[in-house]
Amino acid sequence: MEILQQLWQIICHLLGESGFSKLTWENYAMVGISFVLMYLAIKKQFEPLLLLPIAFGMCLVNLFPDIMGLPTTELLTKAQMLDKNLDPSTYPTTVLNDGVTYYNYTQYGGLFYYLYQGVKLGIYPPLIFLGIGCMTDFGPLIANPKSFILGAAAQIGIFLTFIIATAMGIFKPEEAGSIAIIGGADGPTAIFVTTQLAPQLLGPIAVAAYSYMALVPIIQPPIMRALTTKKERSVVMGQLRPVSKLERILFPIIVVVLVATLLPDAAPLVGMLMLGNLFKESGVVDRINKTAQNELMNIITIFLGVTVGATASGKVFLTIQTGGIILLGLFAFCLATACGVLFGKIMHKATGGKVNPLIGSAGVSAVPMAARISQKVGQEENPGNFLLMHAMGPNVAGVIGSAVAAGVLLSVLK
Amino acid sequence: MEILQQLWQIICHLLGESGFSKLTWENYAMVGISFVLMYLAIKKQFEPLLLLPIAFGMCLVNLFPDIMGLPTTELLTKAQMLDKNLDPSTYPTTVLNDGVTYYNYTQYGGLFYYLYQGVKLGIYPPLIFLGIGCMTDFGPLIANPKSFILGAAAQIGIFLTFIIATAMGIFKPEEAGSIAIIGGADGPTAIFVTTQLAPQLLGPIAVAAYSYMALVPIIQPPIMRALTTKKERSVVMGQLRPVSKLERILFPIIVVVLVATLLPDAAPLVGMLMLGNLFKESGVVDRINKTAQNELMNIITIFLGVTVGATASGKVFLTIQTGGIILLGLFAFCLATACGVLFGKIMHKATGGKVNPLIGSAGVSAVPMAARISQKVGQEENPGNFLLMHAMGPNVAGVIGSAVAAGVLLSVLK
Amino acid sequence: MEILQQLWQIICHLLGESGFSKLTWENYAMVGISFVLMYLAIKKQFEPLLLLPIAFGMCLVNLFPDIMGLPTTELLTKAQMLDKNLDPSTYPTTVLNDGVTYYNYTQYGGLFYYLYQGVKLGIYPPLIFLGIGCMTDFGPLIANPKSFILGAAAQIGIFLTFIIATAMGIFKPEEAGSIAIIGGADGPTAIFVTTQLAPQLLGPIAVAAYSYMALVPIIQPPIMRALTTKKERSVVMGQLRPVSKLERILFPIIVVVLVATLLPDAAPLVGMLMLGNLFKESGVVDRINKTAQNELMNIITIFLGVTVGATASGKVFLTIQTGGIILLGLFAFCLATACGVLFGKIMHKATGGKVNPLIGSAGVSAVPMAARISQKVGQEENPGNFLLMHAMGPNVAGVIGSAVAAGVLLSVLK
Amino acid sequence: MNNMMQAFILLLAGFLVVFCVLILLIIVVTLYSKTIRSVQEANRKKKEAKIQVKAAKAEPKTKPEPQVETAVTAEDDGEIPGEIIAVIAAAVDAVYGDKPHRIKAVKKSRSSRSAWARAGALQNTRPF
Amino acid sequence: MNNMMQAFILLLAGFLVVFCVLILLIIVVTLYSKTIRSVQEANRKKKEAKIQVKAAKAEPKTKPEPQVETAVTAEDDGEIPGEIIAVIAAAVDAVYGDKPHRIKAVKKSRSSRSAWARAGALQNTRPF
Amino acid sequence: MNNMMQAFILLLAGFLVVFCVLILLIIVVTLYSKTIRSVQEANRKKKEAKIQVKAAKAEPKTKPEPQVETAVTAEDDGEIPGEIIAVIAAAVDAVYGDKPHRIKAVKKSRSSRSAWARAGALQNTRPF
Ligand code: NA
Ligand code: NA
Ligand code: NA
Repeated sequence: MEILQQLWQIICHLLGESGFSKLTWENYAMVGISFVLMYLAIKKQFEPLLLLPIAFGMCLVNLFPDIMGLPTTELLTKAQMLDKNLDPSTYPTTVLNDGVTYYNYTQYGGLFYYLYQGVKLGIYPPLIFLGIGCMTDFGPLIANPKSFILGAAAQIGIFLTFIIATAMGIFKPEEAGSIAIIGGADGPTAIFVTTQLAPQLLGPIAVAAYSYMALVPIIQPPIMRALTTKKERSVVMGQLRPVSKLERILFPIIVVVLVATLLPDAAPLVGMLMLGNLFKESGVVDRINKTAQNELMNIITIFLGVTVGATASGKVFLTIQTGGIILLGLFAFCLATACGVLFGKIMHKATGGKVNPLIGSAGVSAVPMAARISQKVGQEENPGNFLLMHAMGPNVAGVIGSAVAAGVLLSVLK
Repeated sequence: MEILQQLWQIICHLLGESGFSKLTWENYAMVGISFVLMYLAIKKQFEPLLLLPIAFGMCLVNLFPDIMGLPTTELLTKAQMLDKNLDPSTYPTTVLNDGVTYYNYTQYGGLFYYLYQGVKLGIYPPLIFLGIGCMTDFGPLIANPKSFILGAAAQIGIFLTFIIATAMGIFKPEEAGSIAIIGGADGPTAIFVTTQLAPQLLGPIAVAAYSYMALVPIIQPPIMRALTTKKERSVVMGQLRPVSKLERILFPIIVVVLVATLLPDAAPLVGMLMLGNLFKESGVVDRINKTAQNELMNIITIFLGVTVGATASGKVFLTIQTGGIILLGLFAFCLATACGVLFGKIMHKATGGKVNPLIGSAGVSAVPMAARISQKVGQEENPGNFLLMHAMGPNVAGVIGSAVAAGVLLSVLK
Repeated sequence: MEILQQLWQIICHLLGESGFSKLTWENYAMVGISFVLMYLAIKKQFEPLLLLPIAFGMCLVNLFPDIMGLPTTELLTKAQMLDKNLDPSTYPTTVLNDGVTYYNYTQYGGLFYYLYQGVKLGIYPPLIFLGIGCMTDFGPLIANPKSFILGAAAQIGIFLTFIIATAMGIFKPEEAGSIAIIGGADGPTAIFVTTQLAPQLLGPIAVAAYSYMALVPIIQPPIMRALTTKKERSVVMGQLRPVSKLERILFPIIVVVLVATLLPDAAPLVGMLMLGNLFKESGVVDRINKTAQNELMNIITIFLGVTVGATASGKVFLTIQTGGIILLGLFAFCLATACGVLFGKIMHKATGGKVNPLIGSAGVSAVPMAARISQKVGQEENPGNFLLMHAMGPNVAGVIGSAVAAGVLLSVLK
Repeated sequence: MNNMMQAFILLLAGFLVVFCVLILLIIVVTLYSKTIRSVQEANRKKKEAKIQVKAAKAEPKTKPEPQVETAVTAEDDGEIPGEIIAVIAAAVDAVYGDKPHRIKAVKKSRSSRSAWARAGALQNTRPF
Repeated sequence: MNNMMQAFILLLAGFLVVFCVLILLIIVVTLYSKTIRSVQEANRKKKEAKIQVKAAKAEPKTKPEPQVETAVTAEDDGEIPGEIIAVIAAAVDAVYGDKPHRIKAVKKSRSSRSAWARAGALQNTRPF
Repeated sequence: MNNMMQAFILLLAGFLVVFCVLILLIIVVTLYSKTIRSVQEANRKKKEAKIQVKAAKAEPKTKPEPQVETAVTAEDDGEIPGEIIAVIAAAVDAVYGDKPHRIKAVKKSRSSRSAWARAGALQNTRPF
């Protein structure tokens, strides 16, 4: 009989430890949200490389919150140690002012706690930028440096959103800055800024950033059509000049010198982006160029994705703030697109009609999707119009622009 | 003359620092054992991917124990510092109650100490499970979910071994649990459990686990033949139904939700296994799927192998306990095989002879070797009998089963 | 008006934070030096795999020194917290003897600070040796073990340089040892020794080591020609015997046992080198062999390169010491070549003219460039003379020899 | 003795829990698997019915032309991109020179390997 | 209100700084790009001039033989190593058997992919 | 001066130790290398002797049939799996169409590269 009683106790202990007795409704709701994100990632192929790990991390942390658990050291008395079936003689001790000897009972952190350190300490985003740099062709930007203007214009969305987020009154300035950066349409930049300004909002901001980046083909075209005339959209742009190897090699070096000097806070991001690009353009370090853009980037992507997702535990995510972030993020994104197109119109005027304003929307980053949208909308008017290469200029300029804007926000708000 | 004297002193210092003056007979014996393991790994190809790094780690740590050395901070007096030829002004100081100023002389840990943190903190085994998940096909299990029973049956060996290890009186409950998990025939699970319950036994347990996994083709067939009749072994099983992509995608999600909720302690292992499988089955994240199962897994395998081997220093390994572990591990393994086959017989009866009991032995895990053994023993009776796919069901169920059993042991014993 | 004033303040703040107000002339000079190194790496292809990351790290750290910034914890009073716009309630507190409550304001370190830990703790160099071991063919050395003598001879340069560096009076013994190891012509060994003996000199020593390794084709031939007669250079050496697989497998095991026992301080380097070689020669662990010599090594190379470069900040690099290091490094390198050739001449005499003394210069390491130089200089005299395989023996022996010499220096000086 | 008792209880508990969890998994997997299959079956039937209806409607109006064997056609509902087919065609062209030839079909090799091949692959990749 | 004011100022400052930095980049990129191109152009002209001078000098002395079409020639100033050409030749030989044939030229496929191909590659590799 | 003295002693000690260790390695490598070779040589001889004895015994009994040239044969004691050969055969078949042909042998290319090739590979991969 006693056996059955003890058996029952163990079963009860297991049930007591199980999720059913610990999880709250928020956790279950978040698991549901993670399912929606998984559906979008797998079925709709919305940026699956990041949204799938993020969704899985979100799911796992809400089923088993301890996977993000911090390492802890409890001070236990001898009685408490024996209660826990632990041998006190094998533990270090601390004597406090009360004269009692306490045993230091250390427990390691959860798996994701350790993997998350790379996010928290700002290591992963620059390393992803390293890989992106290895894959980015700045040729169209070098051939037409005026594209930088469009890459800058799209960042106005960031600062306008910052004002509006502040005006809402529910966000501190640091939080408003982190939300505004969603308008940069650049995942690693958003994560890099948020971990430094408002780490508590990392989950919703990352989810919003990657979701809107995936939604570029739906969000951008209506805005682009609304702000341009048929004639403007039909402008055919001449072919870009070829760019010599020397120009390509000097570009990353010059950009890093200027940006890192002017805006030190943008240096880790821009520095790694340009290091990767130098690997690519120099042509002499093929081995590390390949690894940086493939295996290293993939490993970091897995770790970044699951642990960023794991910051979205129920209590944090399901607040009114998250709703605000989702809305403001969309707003920032639309505004960035609009500013890009409007500046495209200005350039259209200034150049006497040589520039098609549609390439302005590519300034939001979201490489290369935004550039393809410029191409697509342009081709709707004139099937023989190829804007893609012209849009790649503002597109990669947008990456640099977002990093510069991030540098400004970090410098002022941190 | 003085020169020769000082030269002699330096040579003596070097000899005094050398292994010859520091190593004990246990160290030399362990180096010998590591040679045997290297022979088995290279010549006999016993799980060489892990046994070769383990053996090398074992060899190196016994020749140069400091390679696992902890980082240390000594408090030295000024006199002691000068004795060591150190410049006191460049070191931080601590003033103790005795009023004396001590210099903090910090020395870094050994190479393997740092690499070992991934084992100690429970990071490597889940990451290896991530890679395994990317390579595992749960199709046969989805097509025939009853295989789960056989995957569960093989875990009885774990719990029976736990009783017997406790009865021997030389093991504490935590240690008995770590030893019992060898019966799970799953290396990362054994390491994950042991680092949490009885880290001091990690060396012998890991060696035993991987050795017995390599010995599956020798250990299992006699047990399988002894427990089944010729007629049972001849049963031909019908072809498995095809499994749709949607079923495959939902499987990892459902398993992770159920297991992580019911047994949180199994969540890191099962979660990563299922994340890997979701990478594979979703088909939308090919990049990270490939890296997770290749480069990431290989890097972790090297670090895990050499550092687990390096926990087997002579003093720890050459005890009576290790003998017990080796024996109990074998016992657990045989028992798991037997339980699998016996439940196979029960299913044979219950289904009116449709199930071949030989597929039960595959429930021990040891993917895919155990399933091939089922195939091989079956074919001995009936050359036209193809049990492989049917045995893959219990085989992958055994991986989940071991992780669940590990969750139970961790929850009760930790 | 007030707005403009505040706007002006923010701009001033940004300019005050920018590099223009913080960087010194040394920083700009270092950026210039980094450009020279980039030019050499890209245009002249001087060891670009390491020199390009080193140069970029050097450039970045001098534009943005905080990228190597240590993590800090400041103790701030409440007033100071509010000044910085921080919410005191979210920070841990410390009460000092003065009875005041201080808030612990923690700031994370720079990106390179974290990546640099792998250099500082001695993790990266052995891992690079692991990859080198996977790529090294010790066959020529096994076929002709006498090559070890030449590998040893080239290390005399290390010890002679040590004397001269000490005699100069501006270097402490630890620093002299680190400089001398440049003569080993082995990058990871030089970095491994320097981080333990004189971490403050890591930048110049690493740059010097890799530069001279790249300059092997320019530095060695004149020395080789000056020290040998036409007749000696014309000696044709017989073909090497084939080496069986068993001999190849036993070689790394035997070397690690002997070296790790005799010189424990060389164990991490030699151990990992031989583990890699065992991976290669065993032929049973192809998966991890490939990853160790490709992706793992490439990742480590990137991290090692940029962070070693980042130790060369202006203040540290632009001292008279650096000039001494550059000169002494060149001296060590020439001396090592000369000693190798001279011992080659001795072997030439001792074997009655069978050995071509030109293979002695390959003993400096710098695999495989130094061996190719022996081949090239030999062919100048006799176009039908193929010394390459004979020079590979001393060449790989030089790697082991440098590690042994490093063990001696570490054991005596640390 | 107390230890043994506890161990025995743990045996029972572990046994129970492992079986309960895995039986729960059997139930859940069986259920969702059945649901999916019946839904997919229903969808398939609905589609077929629609196609038949359409076909019935279409028949009197248009008479489908006999499909001419095109130079390069992709089976597998277009999953092989045209670019690749072009490359293959070019390669074949290079080989056959100007002899008359025609690519009849480009088939994807079946990605689902046989059981043995799969086990063989696992054997090389999964001894962890 | 104070917050809003600060935010507005930040808006202006951010706007200003981002534009200033990127306009600075425009200027610098345009400048260095022009410099490089004019230098390269000058170099090219100098070279051409030299060649012409040389050619003028050489003409009367040697009469270049008509270049015979060799069995295997590499265009692209020898960037395809002979080894590779040999392999290709062997492959062609294996295919055409003993029929008379000749490899007229082995051209490198242009490494710079078309805009769409490049965007397609990015699409698969860069959604970060 | 004291420093110099110490440095000089270190020079001697380092010199001595490096040479001793490497000479020890020479001795050990020479010894184990000789042992292995003599053992392997002995084994080889023993085997040959056995084979000769067997051959002598077998000769009068069986006359080996002349080996017919099979359509697809693998040299190298079967190290090339049949699957691969089938693929190659299919490829050749695709090329030669229905002309009579026969794959006489599929040889593995020698994996041990020449010294120069190996050095070339190292050159590209080992400048660390
Ligand atoms: Na952007
Ligand atoms: Na198992
Ligand atoms: Na050397």
